[in-house]
Amino acid sequence: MVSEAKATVAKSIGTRATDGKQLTRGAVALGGLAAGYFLVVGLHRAGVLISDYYLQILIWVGINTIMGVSLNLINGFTGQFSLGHAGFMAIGAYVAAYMTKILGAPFAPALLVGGTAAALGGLVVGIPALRLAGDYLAIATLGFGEIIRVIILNLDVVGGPRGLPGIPAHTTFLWVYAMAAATVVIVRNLIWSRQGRALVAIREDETAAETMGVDTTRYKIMAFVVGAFFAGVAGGLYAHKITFIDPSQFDFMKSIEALVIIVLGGLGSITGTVLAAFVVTFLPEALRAFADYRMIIYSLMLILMMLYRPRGLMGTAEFGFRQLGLGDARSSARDVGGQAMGRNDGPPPVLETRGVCMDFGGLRAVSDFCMTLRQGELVGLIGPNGAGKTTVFNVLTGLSEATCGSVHFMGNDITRKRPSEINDMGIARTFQNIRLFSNLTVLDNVRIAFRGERPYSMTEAVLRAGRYSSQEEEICRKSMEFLRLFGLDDRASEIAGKLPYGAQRRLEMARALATGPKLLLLDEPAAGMNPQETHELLELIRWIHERFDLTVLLIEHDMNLVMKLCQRIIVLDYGNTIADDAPADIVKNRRVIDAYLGEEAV
Amino acid sequence: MLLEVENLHVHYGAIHALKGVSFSIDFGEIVTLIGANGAGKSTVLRTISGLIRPTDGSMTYQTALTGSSTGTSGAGSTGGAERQVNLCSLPAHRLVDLGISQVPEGRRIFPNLTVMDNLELGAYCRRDKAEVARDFQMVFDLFPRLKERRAQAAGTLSGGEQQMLAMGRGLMSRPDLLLLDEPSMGLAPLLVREIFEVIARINQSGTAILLVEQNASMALAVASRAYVLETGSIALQGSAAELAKDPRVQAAYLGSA
Amino acid sequence: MLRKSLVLVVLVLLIMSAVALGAEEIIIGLVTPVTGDVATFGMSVRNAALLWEKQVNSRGGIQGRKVKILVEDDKGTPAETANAVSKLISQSKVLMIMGPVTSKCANAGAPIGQANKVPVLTPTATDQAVTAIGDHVFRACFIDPFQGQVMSKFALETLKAKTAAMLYDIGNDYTKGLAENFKKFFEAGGGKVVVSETYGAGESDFSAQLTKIKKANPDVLWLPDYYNTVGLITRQARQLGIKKAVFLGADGWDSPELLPIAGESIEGGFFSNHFFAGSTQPAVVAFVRDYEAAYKSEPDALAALTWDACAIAESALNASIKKVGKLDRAALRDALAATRDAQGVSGKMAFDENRNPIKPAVILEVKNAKFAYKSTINP
Amino acid sequence: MPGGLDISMVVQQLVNGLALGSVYALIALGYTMVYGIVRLINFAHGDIFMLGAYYGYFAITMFKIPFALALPLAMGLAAVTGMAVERLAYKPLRQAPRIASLITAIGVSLLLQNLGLKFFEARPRPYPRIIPMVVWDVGGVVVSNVQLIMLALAIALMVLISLIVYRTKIGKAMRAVSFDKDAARLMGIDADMVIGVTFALGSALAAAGGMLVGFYYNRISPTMGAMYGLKAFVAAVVGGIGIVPGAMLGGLIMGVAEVFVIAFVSSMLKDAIAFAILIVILLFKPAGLLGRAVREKV
Repeated sequence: MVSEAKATVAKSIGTRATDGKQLTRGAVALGGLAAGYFLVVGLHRAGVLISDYYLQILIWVGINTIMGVSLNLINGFTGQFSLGHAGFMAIGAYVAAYMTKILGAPFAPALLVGGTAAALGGLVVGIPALRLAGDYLAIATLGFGEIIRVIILNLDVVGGPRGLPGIPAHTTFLWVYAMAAATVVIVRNLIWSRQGRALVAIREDETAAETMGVDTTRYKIMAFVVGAFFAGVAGGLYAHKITFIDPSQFDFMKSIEALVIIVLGGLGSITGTVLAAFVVTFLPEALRAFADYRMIIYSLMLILMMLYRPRGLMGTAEFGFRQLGLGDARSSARDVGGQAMGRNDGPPPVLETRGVCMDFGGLRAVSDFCMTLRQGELVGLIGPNGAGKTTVFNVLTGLSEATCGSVHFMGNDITRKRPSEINDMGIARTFQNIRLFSNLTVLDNVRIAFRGERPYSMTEAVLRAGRYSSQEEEICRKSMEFLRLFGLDDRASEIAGKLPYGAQRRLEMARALATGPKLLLLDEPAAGMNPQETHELLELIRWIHERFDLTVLLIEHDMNLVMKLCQRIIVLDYGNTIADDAPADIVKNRRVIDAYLGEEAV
Repeated sequence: MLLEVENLHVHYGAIHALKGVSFSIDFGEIVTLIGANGAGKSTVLRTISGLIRPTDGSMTYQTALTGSSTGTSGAGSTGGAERQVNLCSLPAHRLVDLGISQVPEGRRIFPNLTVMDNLELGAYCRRDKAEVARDFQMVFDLFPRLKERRAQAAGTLSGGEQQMLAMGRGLMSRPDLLLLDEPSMGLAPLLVREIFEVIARINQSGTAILLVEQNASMALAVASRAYVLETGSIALQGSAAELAKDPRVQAAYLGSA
Repeated sequence: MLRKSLVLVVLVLLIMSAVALGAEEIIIGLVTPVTGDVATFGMSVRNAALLWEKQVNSRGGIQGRKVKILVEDDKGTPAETANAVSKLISQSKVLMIMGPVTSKCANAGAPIGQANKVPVLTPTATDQAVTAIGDHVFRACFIDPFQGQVMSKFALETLKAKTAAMLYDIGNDYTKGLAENFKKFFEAGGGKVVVSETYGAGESDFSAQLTKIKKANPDVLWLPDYYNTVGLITRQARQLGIKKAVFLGADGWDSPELLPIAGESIEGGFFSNHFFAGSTQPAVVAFVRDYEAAYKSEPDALAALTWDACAIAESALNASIKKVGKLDRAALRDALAATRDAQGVSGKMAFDENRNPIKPAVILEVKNAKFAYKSTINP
Repeated sequence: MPGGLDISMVVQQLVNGLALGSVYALIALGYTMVYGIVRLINFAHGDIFMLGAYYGYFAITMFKIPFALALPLAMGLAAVTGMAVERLAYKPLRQAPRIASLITAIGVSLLLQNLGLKFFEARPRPYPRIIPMVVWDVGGVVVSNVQLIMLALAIALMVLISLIVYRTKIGKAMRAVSFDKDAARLMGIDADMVIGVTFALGSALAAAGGMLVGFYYNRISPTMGAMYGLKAFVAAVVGGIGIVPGAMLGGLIMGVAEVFVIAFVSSMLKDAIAFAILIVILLFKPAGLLGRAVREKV
């Protein structure tokens, strides 16, 4: 334990040190980039090693890098399985080529407009992503890619199936190199920001992300739009290199090629993507000597690479999400409380449900549920398995929409609101079967939930400018304070999924509190805990209830805990409220004994 | 001994999950394994049933040569018609034939299949149709509620009913040794008692049970012997009654400190 | 021991340099798909080109110089074509490029040749845009309008057709170009295209389109695709009861595989082609005989066009080496442009000012499960 | 030329669509079975379909085996191929992220296609005539015996597969493995064996489809699998992937929709409209027509 803590401190110091040297680091990176460029161009000019042929391959590598990195943003980081990336590339290629060839526009604006047009396509394609997931989304995006291709096939202004020849050859190595570098930097900056954490949260657990206040709709569309933009730019570069485009160049296999690049590189690894772009582009060329057998060998090597490196060449190696400083150890926890504290001037009822019912395919899970929670109350919700307790939580947090009735929170009707909006208004929850972002660090789990006032914008994130640094530091510091309150600060850089069970439960509560709620819903927090842990939990809940001035609603089977903790207990059975009373009266209630407690418990 | 586990080591990648665990179960016994979350209880069960490969150690299992269908009647008999099997080298699906059945943590029923289908899958390895029909009756006697819901998709059952189904399914292979992983997890107090009553009844018919349980007080009440697992090794062992009185156990697992 | 091997090495080096000094090899890059969807076409092109290489070298080469053909695969995709062409030019330093095979690939590959001032001679890319790329790009085949014109004229004048239907691959530049040009000339000549239907690459069910065509009951059905698809269409057309329409097609039909795939459904169809394999002209007889001997199958249109391209290249190489006495890309380009009567299987060929060949077309008929000569149309 | 819709044309197009759809359905069945059990989009399935067609071709032309024997032989060989592919390329990745096996599936697809191009030759081959084609003209609607055979065979195989999946012990094991591999193992089910059997069944169906396509259209080529594979895959998703009758329904819908778009809208927009239908169906029924959206338990 002690050594772990030391290691974390060491890491935090290390990262802080690099943080301080950010400027120098940026300069070194820039210098490296420039050196790489001059090396390649110098060798090419001198005719050593790099002939026109190899320079051309390097250009394809650069274009494929842009394709891969931009798809990785959608697929690897946001977890949205897209098979339509070639469609975006096609839009960018055609729009840019049309501008330069037919309208005579200069290259730079043409690329920009091409990228923007593709981004618009991303907006359209992003919409099904709001309803579909996994393989079904993959098919829908595949369909969009094909539709785009068929539309171009029928557009005679750009040559239809015959294609568009004679596009000016504007694309140089410098253009591709610069755009690829820009893509990598922008996507990297985006990923390591507030917005990037939201994207990764969606990948890890969409439902949990939504209840932590991440507007999943907005962020998914953002991922598609940004990803599509860069694919469009790649398309523009491609068109002005090959000088002839036709719809068949942007078919399904092109999307597959981009997918192969990111999987081979490692989903969620930018450096891996760059490496894989190089391998995938260069390999078929290197195999030219085998003539007819070339593609046979290529496909065999692809299979073997996946068999031996199923997580890709790099895995998710470059990412730890722990590049930022860990905050000041001495700052008082009181600030956090103050920040998260709700205003105390509202009228006593915090939450009110009126006649809520919920049907699942003819089965009434909850019926006529009426409940009023007053400011500062600590209420238990108990009942047999299948009584509808979790369903009530889902309705309150917007994950399920009530079949009838309404829910009011702080005087506002929240019945039809989205989970992220409800969270924004001040309701946070935990889950029965812990739903952490289990592949991310403990610190990141809390950071995702954190939202300051006037958060920095995406532009600021990408440019690392404006409020970015100060806010990131702030988020980090406050997150660490939260972790400290829950005794997790010395595990901040561990992967959440590897924490012991009790610590995961605590982390989930820390994460919920980090969103700054006024009402906290806890779903079986003591499940799977032994008596000692349960006892500690009891103290913890009491403490945060006091500390953050919260109203708490709690589902729990451990009667010991419920009786000691709650001021009032509501009992559900088969969707009906059968009792709502003080603990002492509940245990004497006949209906509760018959349905839930059993004789001996009394 | 029905099952003798010696010096079991399990690694998950770099994590050393079990560090030389040894314990045994005799015919017809209920043995319970208690311990904190993450101590490795489920890992022990999953290793016995073959879902995880141990990196070291041995697991010796005594089986009646006549096959598992006579398992229950063979309980306690240590006649010559037995052989020893080392479980370490067997894949998971071969264990059912040997008379070992596991009811996994979190129930793991097949949600889209009906209750009947789930139970039939429990008897997947058996060919004695008449006996299987008798065992359906036995399961329905133990859990009358399953009979009412036999044609329903298992996923629509409540948590308690799903636990019953998982146990019923585990019994359908007529095991000599039943491995129960956290059967009371997430259940209402009324149901927890019901489940433990059933565990006792199953044992009365001769089936040996290895019970991994969070609810230590209930587990110690029903078991004859117990082991306490702490961070991958056995910390304490003894008869259940003794351990229930042990101050260390009381402090850490019974909440009566 | 050591000395012996040293002597050997020196000897080998001497011989090699002697050969190299004696006469620089003529290195020609051949860009053709030998993998991928259209490998079947690429194989024919490669076969014919390598046959020519062997024959020309056994004749003692061109002006005493051996010909060496370096084959690079383009997989039928433009990006791979660009790589193949670029590699041949900057790595292998070829004198000229033969290929690419499809118009798409030619459109992507030829600009690189043009930019590096390397002559590019495509045997088979019919899209008009290809030779418009620049003065270093030549072709050995007809352009789309020519065959469309030839066959529409044949339909109007010989068959006295009034109405026509067409069915073509929307994703393929070759078939689309032919379809558009047929329509243009057929309607200019007073006919009417009553139905125009399309399909996609790789498809094999055309019943929906043919049902519509059957309803329109045209005099002729224009099927400007390759044999492997045309055979399926004619078969399904007859099955669906399209009886009246005469099937018309272009050089894509020319393959020994057409008849087994189409069966008797194609009987009575006509198509334009570069040559007639049953012709008694010595050039044709020799080509067909040698090709069959080498590859155990009859040459198709792609092989024939490649043979024509090789003949053009040979005559231009001869002329340019004679003129400047060395291998020179600029001289070769000029000689190509000045080609007058190169003798290929399609007869004597010359280039017009757009570097497209001027050569006659033959019209063949499918008769008694064989191709039969119908007529020759001069440009 | 009579204007507007006429009934015989609509009926004729329906017949055309059903014939095409039954080919999609046969391939989609295999897709759906494999997906159902290992949640893998088996991109190589279309290429197994191609191999099946060639197995049948060589059996009939080179070894002079009669069709009635060649069909089961090709199906058997394809089954072995499918199992081998599973064992070598997918099984080692069972614990790896799902997308890794997706990439190997793409790799296997490329491999089989390129092997085909090399060793079966790139040229398309005419398929041997097995049964004489008989064409009936029923009131202006043309139906051939081969169309009827295709539809009948597709339905028969679907019924057979349904019986296997829903009525037999191995079928129950398949469903158990598809829900929860570890739990199935605890029931004594050899999950690897069951997965192998599923691949074998799916591949055998694809081979039957391949031979029928060769027989009906009289042409096979090494690249024929790509287009059919993609369409059949879409069909399986439309019907609800993992559901046996869904594959049949999806296949027929795809076939009929394609034909009707050609007949009454535009053949140019055929694929665009087919995919648009797909997207619309998915937006309203996110798990396909017969699929039940699984509510995530929170």
